Amino acid sequence: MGWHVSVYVTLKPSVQDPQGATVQRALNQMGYQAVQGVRMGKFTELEFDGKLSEADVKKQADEICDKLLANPNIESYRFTVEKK
Amino acid sequence: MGWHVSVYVTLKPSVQDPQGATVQRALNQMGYQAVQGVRMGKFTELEFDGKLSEADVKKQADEICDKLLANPNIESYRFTVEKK
Amino acid sequence: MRFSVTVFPGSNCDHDCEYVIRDVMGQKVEMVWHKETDLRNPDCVVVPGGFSYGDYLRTGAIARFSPVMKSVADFAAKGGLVVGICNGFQILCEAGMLPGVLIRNKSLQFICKNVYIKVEQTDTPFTNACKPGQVLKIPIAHGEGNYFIDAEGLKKLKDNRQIVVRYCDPEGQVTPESNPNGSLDAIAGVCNEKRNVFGLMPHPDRSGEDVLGSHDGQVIWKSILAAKAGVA
Amino acid sequence: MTSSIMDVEITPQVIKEHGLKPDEYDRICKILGRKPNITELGLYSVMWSEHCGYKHSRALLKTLPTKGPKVLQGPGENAGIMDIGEGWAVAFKVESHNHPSAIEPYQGAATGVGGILRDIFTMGARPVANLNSLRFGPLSDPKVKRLFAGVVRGIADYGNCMGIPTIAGEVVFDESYTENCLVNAMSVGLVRHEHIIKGRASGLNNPVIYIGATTGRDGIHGATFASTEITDESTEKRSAVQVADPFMEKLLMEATLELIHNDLLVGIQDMGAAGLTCSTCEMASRGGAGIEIDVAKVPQREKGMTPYEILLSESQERMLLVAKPGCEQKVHDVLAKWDLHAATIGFVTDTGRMVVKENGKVVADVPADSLTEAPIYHPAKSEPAILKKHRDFDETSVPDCKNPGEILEKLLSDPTIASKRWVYRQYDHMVRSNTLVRPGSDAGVLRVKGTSLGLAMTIDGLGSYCALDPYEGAKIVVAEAARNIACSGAEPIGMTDCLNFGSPEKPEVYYYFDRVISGLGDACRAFNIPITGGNVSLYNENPSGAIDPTPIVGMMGLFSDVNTAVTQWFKDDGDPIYLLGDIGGTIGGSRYLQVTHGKKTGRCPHLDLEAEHRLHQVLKAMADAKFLQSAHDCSDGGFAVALAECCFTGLTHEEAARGAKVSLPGKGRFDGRLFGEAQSRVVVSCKPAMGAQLEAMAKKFGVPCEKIGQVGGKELAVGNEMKVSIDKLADLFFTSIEKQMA
Ligand SMILES: Nc1ncnc2c1ncn2[C@@H]1O[C@H](COP(=O)(O)OP(=O)(O)O)[C@@H](O)[C@H]1O
Ligand SMILES: [Mg+2]
Repeated sequence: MGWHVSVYVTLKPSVQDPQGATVQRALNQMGYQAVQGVRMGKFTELEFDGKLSEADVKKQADEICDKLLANPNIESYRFTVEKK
Repeated sequence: MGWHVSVYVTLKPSVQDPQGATVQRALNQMGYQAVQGVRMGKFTELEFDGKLSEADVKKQADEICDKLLANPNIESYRFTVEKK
Repeated sequence: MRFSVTVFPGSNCDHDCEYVIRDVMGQKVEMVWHKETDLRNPDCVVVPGGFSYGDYLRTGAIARFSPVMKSVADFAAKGGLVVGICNGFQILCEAGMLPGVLIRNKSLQFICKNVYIKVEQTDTPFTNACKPGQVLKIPIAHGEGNYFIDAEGLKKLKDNRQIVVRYCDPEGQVTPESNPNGSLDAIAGVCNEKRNVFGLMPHPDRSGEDVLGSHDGQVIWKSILAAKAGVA
Repeated sequence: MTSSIMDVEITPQVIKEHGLKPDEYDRICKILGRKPNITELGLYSVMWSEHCGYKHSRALLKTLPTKGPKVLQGPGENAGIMDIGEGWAVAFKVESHNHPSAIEPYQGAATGVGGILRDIFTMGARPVANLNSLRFGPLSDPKVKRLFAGVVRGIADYGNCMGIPTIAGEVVFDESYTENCLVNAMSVGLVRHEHIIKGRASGLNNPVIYIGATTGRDGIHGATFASTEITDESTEKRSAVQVADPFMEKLLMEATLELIHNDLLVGIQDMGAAGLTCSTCEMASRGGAGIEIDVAKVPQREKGMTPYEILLSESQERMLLVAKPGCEQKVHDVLAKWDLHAATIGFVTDTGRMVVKENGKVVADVPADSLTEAPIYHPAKSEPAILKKHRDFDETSVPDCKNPGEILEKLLSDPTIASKRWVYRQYDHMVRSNTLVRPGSDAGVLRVKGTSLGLAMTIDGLGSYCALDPYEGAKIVVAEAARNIACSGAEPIGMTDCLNFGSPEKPEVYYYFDRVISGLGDACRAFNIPITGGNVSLYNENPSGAIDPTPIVGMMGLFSDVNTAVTQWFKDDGDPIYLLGDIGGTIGGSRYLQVTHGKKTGRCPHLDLEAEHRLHQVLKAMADAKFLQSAHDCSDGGFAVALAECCFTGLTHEEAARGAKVSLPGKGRFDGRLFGEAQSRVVVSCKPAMGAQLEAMAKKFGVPCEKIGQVGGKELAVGNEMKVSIDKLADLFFTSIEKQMA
């Protein structure tokens, strides 16, 4: 038994996203005209030791996101915690 | 009004994830010993024209994932669709 | 003058920095492994280019937690000179020692070629030997050198004259074509407010000799030497 | 779990699925004196595959010249090594990753670079340069574009992350490769003589240590896979794509070099094709020793792996080493510094056997050298009828050209001839600050810091010539590579080759293979260039046929004084231009015939080995005497394309484009003289004052030399026949691929 944390990191709206823009262009060229915007982000899955309490997992996950997984200058993050 | 599609692309479980392994080592060294696994994936947000039906959005999103956003040799994907 | 070059797992321009400082500029240089905390009493710390931690996750994101970075930050806080080149620049931004962030090149491709940069500020320890507006031919080699900062940050950079070098054409004109990676305002390098920490994407470590295609990078090293002489 | 796989019955079907023929199975039974178990069958299956065992090629490879005064290590180790003086040596080798790249271009190409780099640093050499040779179908095909983009990005990301400059390469687009792309990667390393180390195990009870990435189920049967044709079923087998980890490899490289330089090792070998199996039996067999390992001690990424899977896994970025007695702790200390996994998984024995245990229980026990000595076959061969048709092609049926300017524009825009800037800009070609000649000239040039020495290197292949005449074509490949080295001012000293062919079990394919090896051997003997190693990639075919026979040659050149290096572009207005060699006049086999007339046929150009050798020598002498401002050989697209390239290729190096005004030497068809591909021709320029000496030197060496014009102006003017704007030509040349890839 352990904790499964899913982290979603997305670029802040004000930040340009060259990759997303390129993907959108490619999709439009491929005939997907209905795609009007693409933003690329990161999805990270963390497995925590089941011995930790939910509160501890949340606290550590938040620190990890803040320090490492997201760059607060340009990115925002959110995460969910599940017992697995 | 439009459709907001969130796509999650993850490496298939049998495929090695050098990025995830490196992040995990870093977290352990930073003192987060309770982190026992890290897998890195992609999180992509697509905005579709609201004129499309939900069924069409689903169909197009599935094609887009299969053709462009995920590499079927090593990755799997899933997505959710919301009206926004 | 004494330089210390930090070495992270995945650094790969550490040798180039060592070579240009020691063999071309004739100065003392120490290589400091990232697990060490003793910088060995340098006058200037160089954070070199490469792919620290494979550039996995985000460029520079993991390296900034290496033990040596705390010492580098302390050294800078006391006014020591720190220069970050390419991945070193990315690390200094991630560590918050320099403002802004470097994202994927607009073309999404890695780019290796000589570019031209214009020296916008000469009152820094890293550019004092340059003439105002001097154009340097100097190579870039990066996939994520697209400088970004929010509007407020950009204003601050301008107000404090922290934009030290910008991409330009051979005549010194800043044009869209001469901006290789989509950097905001064609920014190629910035310094901190105290002007003792400098980061840039182009490589003065690879442009110290004519046989390599340009010796223009020397002027950056010469500036650092002059700054030290000025202090002494 | 383990017992269930151990109990698998060895039926004819199981044997067949392992790619083994019935008589090969009988041979295994004879070697063992009993039936193999499934794990043992797996060992023979991978080691006796074409990829590892060279079953169909070994007999012919033995005919190649491999010896020479500078050769310190010939074929048989991970890479060849040659002495370059001042206590330095150069290690180099080329290897294919065609099949994995066809399935998964990015990871396939990246892991190809990773594999060849390990071959270099396991010899104790620090990799200093990468090269690559690529073949795809026509670039107009969107599938090809994706493949091309993925392969280039894979090569770029791996080499860039490792901090090793990619300084030369080549790319050809041709229909024959549409279904079977070729990705050949070459790597070059520098080593002090005293640090050269080999892949051998010796010293009873010395520890056998596993380092690097953990073992997963990836690439199981990769080696057997590389030895069969690509069919729809094989696209299914792909489940186990290997993901490249260049960061891990960088750590491995630094740690390995530190271990070797601290003299802690007896031997070391990377785990490439056939993984742990190959490294274990090769080290034991080369050292004349035995090895016993316990697979339970192997660091594993997945749960419940069987010995069979652990032994056959092709997980990347792993090495096996044998430590010196008493050094085990020091080895672990170095590895800890680099945060690397290390596990002692066994020890050296004196039994000559490879013994594999799982938690103490024997799961395989076979003579080590029986694995490394696969059966040798001498397949049937027969000359394909098409070769005679090519020879009999009547050139006079093609009208001479009337619009040479337009043809030149077309040729310069042809993706095979056009600048590969789109490719090499993605490669860091400057890191380590040794690159004196960056991509874009005939050969890449590196200095050796702390000495006056330098290395020139190039990689070349001419499948289309070999398809017309495999013997002559193979000679020309060697000649062209050596000529590229000579044009840069260096002496060609050694060669590595990768032989890419279809199925050797088809007599026509084997005919090509046999003739190509004769051609390579004869050319190398004529030029005194030993072959120090290489690689064979067979079964490059699909239901619609085989690729053009494509030998790829990597050539190493040496400068005693690297300051004599020459580049291909014109330097100053007013410099006289000379043509060394005879202009010729045939169009057979030329890119011109293919691009403008859609004909891939004709008589392949003839190569006079002695004339070619004299040309290499005179170029070196002229460079040494500092007579040359520029030198560039005529190859794809002939004289006109070579001249045009002399005019504008300096632009990549921020040098000005320059025009030229020349007369067209010779008599006969214009198109033959302008665009034909006669061999042994080089366009050189010199300072005006050096002209007389240059002519005298050419005469002394017996090389034809004719002054044809001079540098200057904004146009390329050839006699009264052709006059074109340099800016326009340069634009077509540099942006043709970029535009197609945008
Ligand atoms: N085309 C060739 N020409 C000369 N030597 C070759 C050729 N192909 C393979 N060899 C030699 O055969 C040996 C085995 O090659 P290979 O299996 O590719 O090595 P590795 O074990 O490093 O993959 C090597 O020493 C190689 O140099
Ligand atoms: Mg090998």
